[in-house]
Amino acid sequence: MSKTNLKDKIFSRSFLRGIITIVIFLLIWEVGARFEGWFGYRLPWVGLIPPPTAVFVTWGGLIGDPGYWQSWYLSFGRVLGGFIAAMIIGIPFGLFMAVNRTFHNLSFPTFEILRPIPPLAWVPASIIFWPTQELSIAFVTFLGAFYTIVINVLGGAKSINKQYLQAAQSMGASQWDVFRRVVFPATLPSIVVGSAVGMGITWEVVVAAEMISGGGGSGGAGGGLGFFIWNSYVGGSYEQIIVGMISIGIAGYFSSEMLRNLGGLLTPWLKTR
Amino acid sequence: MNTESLQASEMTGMALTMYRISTWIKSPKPYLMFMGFGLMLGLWYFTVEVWKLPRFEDMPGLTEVVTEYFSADPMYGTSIYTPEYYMHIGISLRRIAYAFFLATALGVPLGLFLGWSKKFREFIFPLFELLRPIPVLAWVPLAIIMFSGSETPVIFLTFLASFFATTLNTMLGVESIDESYSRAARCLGANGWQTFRHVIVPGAMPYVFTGLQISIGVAWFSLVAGEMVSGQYGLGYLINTGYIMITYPTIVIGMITLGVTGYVTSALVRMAGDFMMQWRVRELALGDN
Amino acid sequence: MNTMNQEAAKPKVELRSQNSSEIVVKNVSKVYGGGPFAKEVIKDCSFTIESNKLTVMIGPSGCGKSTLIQLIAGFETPTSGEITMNGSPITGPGKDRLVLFQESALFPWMTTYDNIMYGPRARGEAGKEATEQADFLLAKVGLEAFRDKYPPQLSGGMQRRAELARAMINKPEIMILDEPFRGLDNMSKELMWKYYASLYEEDRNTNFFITTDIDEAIFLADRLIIMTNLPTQARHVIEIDIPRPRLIGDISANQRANDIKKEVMTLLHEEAMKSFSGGSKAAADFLDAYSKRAE
Amino acid sequence: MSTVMNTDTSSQKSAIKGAIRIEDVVKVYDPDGAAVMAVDHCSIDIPGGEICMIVGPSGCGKTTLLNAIAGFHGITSGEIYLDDELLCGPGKMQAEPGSDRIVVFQNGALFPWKSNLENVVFGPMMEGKLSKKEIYDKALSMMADAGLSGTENSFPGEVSSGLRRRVEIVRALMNDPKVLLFDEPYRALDSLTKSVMHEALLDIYYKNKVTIFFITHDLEEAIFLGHRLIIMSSRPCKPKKVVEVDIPHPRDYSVLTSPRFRELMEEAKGVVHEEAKKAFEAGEKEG
Repeated sequence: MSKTNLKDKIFSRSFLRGIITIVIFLLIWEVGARFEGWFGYRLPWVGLIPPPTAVFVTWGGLIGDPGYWQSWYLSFGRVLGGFIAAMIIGIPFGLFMAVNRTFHNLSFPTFEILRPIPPLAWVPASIIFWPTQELSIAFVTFLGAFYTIVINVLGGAKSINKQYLQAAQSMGASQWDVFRRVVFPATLPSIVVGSAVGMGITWEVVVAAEMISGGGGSGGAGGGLGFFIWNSYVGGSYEQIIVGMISIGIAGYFSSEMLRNLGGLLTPWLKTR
Repeated sequence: MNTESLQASEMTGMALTMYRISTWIKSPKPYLMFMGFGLMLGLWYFTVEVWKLPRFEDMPGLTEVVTEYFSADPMYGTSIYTPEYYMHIGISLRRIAYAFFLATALGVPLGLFLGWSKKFREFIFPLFELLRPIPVLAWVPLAIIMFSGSETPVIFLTFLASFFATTLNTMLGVESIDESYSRAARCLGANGWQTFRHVIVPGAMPYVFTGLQISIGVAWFSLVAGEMVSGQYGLGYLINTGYIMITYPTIVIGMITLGVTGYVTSALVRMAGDFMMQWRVRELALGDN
Repeated sequence: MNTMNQEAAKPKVELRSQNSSEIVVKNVSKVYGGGPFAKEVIKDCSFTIESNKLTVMIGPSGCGKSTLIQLIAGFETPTSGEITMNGSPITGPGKDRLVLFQESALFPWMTTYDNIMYGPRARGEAGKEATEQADFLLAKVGLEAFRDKYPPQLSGGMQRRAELARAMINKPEIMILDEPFRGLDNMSKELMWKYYASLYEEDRNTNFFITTDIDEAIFLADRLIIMTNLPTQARHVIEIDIPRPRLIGDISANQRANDIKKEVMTLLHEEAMKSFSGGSKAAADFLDAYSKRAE
Repeated sequence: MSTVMNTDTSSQKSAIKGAIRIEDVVKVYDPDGAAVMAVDHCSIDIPGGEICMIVGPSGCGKTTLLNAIAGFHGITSGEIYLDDELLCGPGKMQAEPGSDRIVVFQNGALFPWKSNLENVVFGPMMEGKLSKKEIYDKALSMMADAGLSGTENSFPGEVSSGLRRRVEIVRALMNDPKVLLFDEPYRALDSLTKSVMHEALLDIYYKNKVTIFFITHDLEEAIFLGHRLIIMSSRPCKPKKVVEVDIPHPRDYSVLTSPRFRELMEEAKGVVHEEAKKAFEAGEKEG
């Protein structure tokens, strides 16, 4: 973007409008939280939580604390572990179901029966099954992303324009070549969408899994942003709860955006519209 | 020209379904489907109860769960005969109903306005996008602090998950309505409000219902977590106590029930959608004419 | 046999396939579904696509022409009857019969050049000769400037020319085109008519062209096959003996062309009247169109 | 059924409404900073009740001109008048969409969620000038008139594209507009159905005497329908040649093979092809 309209973008009317609402939101939060101190009457809901300024101060304090960054690192590790496993298993599974009719009729009904079970319902079973807590959280994270990736890949591969396949076959392409240079690239955009959404879900799951298993009385190393939030709650430091929430929000947003950009690189032809 | 759809379009509803069932039976699909189920259950049965593989042996076995689930006086107190089982289901469904309808009542209008008026979107959407990435479950401690009792936090969490999904999908729906519809309405003399009522709302309906399907799924997702962490009753709680009290078959019973109720509720949403949008149902049945 | 005019500079690239091939469709029927819901799309249809001729098939929209292409290209098999090419029955798709579909089937994720090279690469024949032919064809269809562009960056007419090049590199014995110019605006359509006709006249490969547009049919065809409405049959064959190369202007001026046009219209109209009871929406639309015109 | 000329003299005497005057209009788009001129000092004078055909290569800015008249977006400079009343010009760069200028869109804009009849009554119901009963009676008679009786209660998605097109024209006429703006309405139809749509349009035109501003790239369609042809240059569009079509109305299909028709085709074709070639070479994407 050329220099001039970058500047316009920043100070453009729409951008400013967004800022105004956010500032008003923070003001309401600040006044609402401090209301009891200033006027003695505690407002419902907002009165019970710490004001943004206190949250920022606590956050400042935490920046130096390695424990805080350690929970980032642990959560990221679990998310990536579960997510990459979901990609490695989910994408071929989805593609093979789309390409091979019998495999689809064999496995898709079973997949559809298991899908409505929310991933977090697997936490207790996963804790029993897997030896370490790390593995049990990673398994649940894997499940969270797996369903989304498979559905998107299957949908994408199924909706390929039939004539691409017919054109390729009639030019003497082998099954493998049709898969490698027609089916796979045509499904790539849906893989990117599926993984971006899947990534979002892994963050949802990891937080809960860390909370439930960490806070669920099983003790153990715990760790991770989910545990950090739960621990702050148990420890009574409410400012840290909100710091934890914002941190996970940033981490989730950042990883999904990174995936979308990576996706953009893999599918240059989409940008030429 | 897809001859399959040409053929489908010329048959009445009933004959069409009969025809589809007859071809389904003749095709290998049902047999492969049951083979798939058999494979899954077989694996579960063999790994846990017959081969007793490491890690698998402490899991509840297939026969153990089935006998528990269908026995008149179950060892661990939960089976299709015990009233607590239905109480848990009832409470979970009630929470889902509250949260889902509240999220729809607030989310759909907000989504419609966000999609319809550019000014409104410029003000509100950035804040919405700031809060959306925060995982719903990260709100658990805050929900417990903000809301007294154990019922409201769980409903709040389920509501939040649904609300974000519904609003976003409705907004995207309004934006993908073909611009020529609202232009045609303006040409025909409709003012802004009339165009909103006669073009934007009906035009966005298909997208709203896709959004609602996602939102009911996400609602179950957060309800379970909420119930596990802070609920007194409900299926999530049932599963969690199953773990804490080492009554493992109850965990699996809880999971199966969640699967079924989740499937049924999203099917209900789909049916409501078809009912509300007759024009779409009849158009799709006719294939791509 | 016209002598191909050699461009001295360009390497002589043998585009014309060695033998001239012919397709015979004999009493072919195609039925979809079964029992009470059986739908007969093609009934006892026989015609020949003569070698080294541009055979055009015309029929009302929705009359099963595309199904015939699926059968000839080998993507589907006839319920009864037989389709043979140079005597041997057609069993499946092959590079000897390449199809240009109504919507462009260029791979959007490949550049124009990679699209053209797809055939040779898929068959493992991507040697020096293939790349040379690809460059020659790129120049021939006038798309050198768009060599590394993606299909969405090309206009409708250009995408069609790129697809022609992608098919021609495989030296098909028979080119099959299913209403390829339908989506183009009229200007590009007429330009593509002239372009395609000159391409055909250069190597006189066997071509099989499907359309609903009568002017397009008369301008392009050596032989015109008129099809009935559902279930489809070859109703009548007209030899278009207008000398080549033809000019678009003289299609309306040339008396012979006008007579053919009237004859084709009356035949297509008769077909529509007969099958209106069939009730298919496409037929109803078609007949509605005709009944207004006939009076 | 030869179309009988509507000799209702009363509509002749009343001031012929729907005269459009486009004076020196320029439209410059500004997608992310690169100013792209779509319309370049275009001036067209269309008398009321005339069928004016705008012919030009795809992507040359014809639709931009139509959108400016309809009021969907503004113009950069120049003026547009409707019956000497300023639609848009200095001070008011964008016209107000209104039921005096109704657009028939390229891909059709019947509301799929309303039945054909509900679509047709939509305009008057919104304006609320007539009573509900009057509106429905008028709608039913106009639909019967256009050969659409029997399709009132089906949804647009259930009828053929040719039929949908006619319902949309009837919907437009329900508001008694001064001008009908057509944006290549018959582009997707196969050539046979298209020829009958032309006759149906003329049929409706003879009964309603409304000004028609019709965009197309199909020269045959333009000459068959139009009183006058304005041939536009490739982007940015500017009137390049005006062809008067002096074939008398009412016209039916035999006109297409008449010698006068072919002369007009030759006259217009040279210019049109020249512009199309320029657009074709410049890799102009579909309009």
